[in-house]
Amino acid sequence: MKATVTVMLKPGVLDPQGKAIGQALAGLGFAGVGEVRMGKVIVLELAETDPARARTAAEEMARKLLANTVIEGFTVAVDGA
Amino acid sequence: MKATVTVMLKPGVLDPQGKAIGQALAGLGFAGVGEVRMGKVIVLELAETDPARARTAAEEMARKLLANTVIEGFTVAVDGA
Amino acid sequence: MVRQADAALAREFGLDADEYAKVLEIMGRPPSVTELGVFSVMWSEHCSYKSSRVHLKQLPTKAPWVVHGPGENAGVVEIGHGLCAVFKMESHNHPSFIEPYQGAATGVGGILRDVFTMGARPIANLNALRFGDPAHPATKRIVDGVVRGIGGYGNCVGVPTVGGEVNFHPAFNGNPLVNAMTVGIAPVDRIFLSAAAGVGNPVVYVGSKTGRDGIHGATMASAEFGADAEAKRPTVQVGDPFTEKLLIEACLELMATDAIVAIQDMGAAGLTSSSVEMAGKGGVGIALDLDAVPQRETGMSAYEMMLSESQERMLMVLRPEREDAARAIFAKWGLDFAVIGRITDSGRIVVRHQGVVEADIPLAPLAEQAPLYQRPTTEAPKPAVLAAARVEDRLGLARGLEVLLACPDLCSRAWVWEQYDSTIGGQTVKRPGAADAAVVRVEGQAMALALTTDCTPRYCAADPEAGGRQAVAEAWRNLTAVGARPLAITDNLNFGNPEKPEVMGAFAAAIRGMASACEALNFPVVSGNVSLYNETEGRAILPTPAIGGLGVIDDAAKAVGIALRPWLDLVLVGATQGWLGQSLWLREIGGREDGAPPPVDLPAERAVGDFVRTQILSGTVRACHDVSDGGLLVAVAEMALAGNVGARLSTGPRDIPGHAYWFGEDQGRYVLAVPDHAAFVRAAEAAGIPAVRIGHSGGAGLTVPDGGTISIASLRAAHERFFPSFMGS
Amino acid sequence: MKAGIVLFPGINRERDMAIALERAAGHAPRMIWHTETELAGLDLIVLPGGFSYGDYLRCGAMAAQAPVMGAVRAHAARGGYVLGVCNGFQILTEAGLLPGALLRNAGLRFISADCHLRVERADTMFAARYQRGAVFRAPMAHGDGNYFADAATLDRLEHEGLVGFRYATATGEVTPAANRNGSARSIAGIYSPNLRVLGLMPHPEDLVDPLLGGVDGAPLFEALAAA
Ligand SMILES: Nc1ncnc2c1ncn2[C@@H]1O[C@H](COP(=O)(O)OP(=O)(O)O)[C@@H](O)[C@H]1O
Ligand SMILES: [Mg+2]
Repeated sequence: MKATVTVMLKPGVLDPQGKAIGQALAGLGFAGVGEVRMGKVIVLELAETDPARARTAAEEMARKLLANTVIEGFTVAVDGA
Repeated sequence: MKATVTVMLKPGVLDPQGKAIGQALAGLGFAGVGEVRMGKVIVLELAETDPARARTAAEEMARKLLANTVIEGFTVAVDGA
Repeated sequence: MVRQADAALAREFGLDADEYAKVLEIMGRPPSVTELGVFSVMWSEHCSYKSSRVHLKQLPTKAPWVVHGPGENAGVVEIGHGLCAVFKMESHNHPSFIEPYQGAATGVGGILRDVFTMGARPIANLNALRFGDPAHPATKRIVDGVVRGIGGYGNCVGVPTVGGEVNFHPAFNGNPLVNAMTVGIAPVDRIFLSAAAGVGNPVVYVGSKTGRDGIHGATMASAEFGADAEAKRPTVQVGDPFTEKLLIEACLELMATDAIVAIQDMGAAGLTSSSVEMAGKGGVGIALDLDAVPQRETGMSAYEMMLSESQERMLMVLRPEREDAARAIFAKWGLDFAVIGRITDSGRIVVRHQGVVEADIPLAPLAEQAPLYQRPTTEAPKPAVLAAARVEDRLGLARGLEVLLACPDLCSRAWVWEQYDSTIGGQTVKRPGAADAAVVRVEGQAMALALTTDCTPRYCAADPEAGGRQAVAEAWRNLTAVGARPLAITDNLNFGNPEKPEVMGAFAAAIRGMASACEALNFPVVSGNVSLYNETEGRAILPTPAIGGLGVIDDAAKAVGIALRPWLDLVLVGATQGWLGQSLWLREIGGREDGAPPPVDLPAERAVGDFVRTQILSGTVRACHDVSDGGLLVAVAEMALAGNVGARLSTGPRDIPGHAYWFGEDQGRYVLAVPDHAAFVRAAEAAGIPAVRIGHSGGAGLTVPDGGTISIASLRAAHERFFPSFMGS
Repeated sequence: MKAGIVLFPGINRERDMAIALERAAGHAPRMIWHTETELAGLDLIVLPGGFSYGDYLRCGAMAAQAPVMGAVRAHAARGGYVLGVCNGFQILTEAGLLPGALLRNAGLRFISADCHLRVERADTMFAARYQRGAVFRAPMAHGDGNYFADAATLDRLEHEGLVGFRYATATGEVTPAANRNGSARSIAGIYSPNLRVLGLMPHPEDLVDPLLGGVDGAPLFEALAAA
């Protein structure tokens, strides 16, 4: 079972990478790009086959290691394949 | 309209970060974690209101800037909010 | 899709018809695909030096302090106190063009392994970089990726990056050069070599797992790029500096025991070249069982595993009774450790995979019958000497200086080196920008190493022999300028397609020039690397024999830098005739790139340098800077900027036009700052060395002899403008 | 004072730190492997600079979970001294021993250059050999040194006097230009409420030898040795 943890900086935390990307896109001539935020995505192959339990496990991994909740929030998606 | 570009290393390309995360999770006692891959996610606020055109624009941004297509692949999700 | 090995596949693998015929003769049967793969990488230009070997033989490689010259993973020279320095330079040009960040990063990783393989702890990195025209659309991205990659790897692995060079020229538009150098320290009696021995001894694989990275990278590094460069891309190797750091620590820990019989890093052509070289050098055989190789991907074939260029891996032959202790060390560091074979007495490499013999090749003919080419050479006629009096100066000295200091080839490199950790290790005595050579103390000792990389490609393009000589001389001069005793060099010979007679002619001439300088300066070559086929769509790079020089200064406290202090006399040591041919002034201000490059008078070079070094070590010199790109006025300005002190310069000799005197690039010269020029000039006269007072330091501006004054602040603004504005930060 | 330096895989400034400590104290610190769990007998635990675990997920994130960190936490809870420099500072924030986080440098590039630090308070064991308001030079070498905390936390740090060092000009002015990594309120180092845990981004340990360009960092280690 695959779990995808997406980690983004919390609103209010400055995201210089996102900002730099926004500027670079404008520099490349892309118009109409507003705010850009950049985050991380961690894709986990889990032995667990129960979606609910896989989600709980991934959430725990995110809390313990994958995200720093002082600055980051996370979402978990579980996808049985 | 919001576009989310997810950039992952191509299959077969070494992912030292994913590898290290996998080892750290095992060290923390999480069992049953197989391969771990880490990627980037870029969330773009676009002025564009047509989903198809927003997707095309985001794809072009990914090809031109957001992904390093020598080693990375990308997917685009568009979500009107 | 099991393909049969045949002449067509051989050609795809980079072997020509004659070479394939030789394979058939050695094997006595058609080879398997894996065997053909082994032949093709071992006989690639990169691994076999088939075009360059006949010329490399001319380089002097011996001196009493040389412990190991070319032929080992890195050169080894004795530096005293029972220690030696281990060093080498290597290119990662093609990979850095394809993927600048990872190409440069893995270049650093690879050269580090060459050095710690020999038992040395790496203490310094340098990098010699050549980029295309800043106006070319690809240049900025390549500069950004290469600099980030070098920093990303070196900073993480914890080895200070202390020096290097950066040039720009349109000839590098499609072929940037990334040459990385590593220097390490080891006890003289603890050097590890790669010759395998001991029939039955285990062959052990350590480090990262094997994937399908960079298969045929060595072959690709030996081929010219065409418009189809994209299609030729192998899987790009990604560097893992964290694993490299663990590998350094684990290997050095194991090297403190007596477990290792032989060790070799897996560089280009990975498992193939490491196992073939270890067994070949030891005159033994080797049997590998690929099922035991730690693998990152599933379903890899023998061919793929033998040719994989996955990074951060080493191959060792151990004493069998030490296998468990060794395994424990690698387990402690969290690294893979696998016995993948044995040493045999067969004289053959036998590779098994899933019960099938995939390769069985006699090692002696593989090495001895490797192709060796005496390629045709033609040498271009030497350019005519440009008479300085015939070149007009429209700008004047002050304005000319400002233009020169701002140009990409002379501007401040702080933007580059500030992305490299230069202080880690706590031994960096002279950081980038502080001196002509970086100075890194040997931990626990009073002595320090002096390190530099040098080459002036535009001189080499105009006259490869003079340019090769100049590159070696400049390295020697830069070491001398800090007070160090130059010991030896490593080189990285970057050229175009060797099948073109004019490229091969330049190669041969450059080596001739290098050899003459090495000979005259007693400055042997102890390691090096050749990178050919640096061409895109038929356009070759400027010939670039990059030189990495190493010297030693017994008392690090005596090293001097370039920073000027107030109220000192400035003395020019060495002879000046005002040589404008191929100078940066001629290019940037005169708008022309012609004339003969400045010649190096080797006996004078040595006499002047020996005198300067003696003066530095006697304590009479406060600052010293060699005169190189941009000439005398640029050298003084760089000293002023480094010390944040102005200077007032006196009028030069009447018989040389002012711009030729102040911007000419005559070789073998130094500017010294001394408290008492009279005593200094007397000492020089007594030694028969030309020395003349050219001014004195002090104040907040630089006053030039034709009357102009520029403030140090505006000079600095000009000097520091280019990189931040070009790179946008 | 008896000091120990924790070695996480990937740490690389442990020698620099050991040299600085030994130079000041006359004896070598104890080297502590990341799997050790017993730190009795030590007065000061140092988390040195480097790239623990490659800093591959987030700087310091994996090290903060290492077995030894339980013992470091217990040591801090007992009122023991802890110094985290660079990666060590990042580890302390990841472990929750200090508030806030260290984000990517504002310019998005690694910075290796000397900076100047203004001593915000000298009445701590670490800063005792400096004067309040004094300015000293220290090498920076980091890609993620941009100190961040929410406004309430920053206000609390200021209010409780827990800001130990700020980036400043050579003459002690706190300016945006002197704050190259973009840290909130130019913060380069912070203390725990009991002033016994210090996290500091630049490297005073690399400036303790006149031959290497100065001894600006020496007072910090002399104070530690004397305590
Ligand atoms: N790529 C680089 N990496 C680190 N330091 C560099 C690099 N390029 C130049 N430098 C440093 O910048 C300074 C000036 O370089 P350069 O002008 O090439 O010196 P020189 O002409 O005296 O040989 C030197 O200290 C050199 O080591
Ligand atoms: Mg020089």
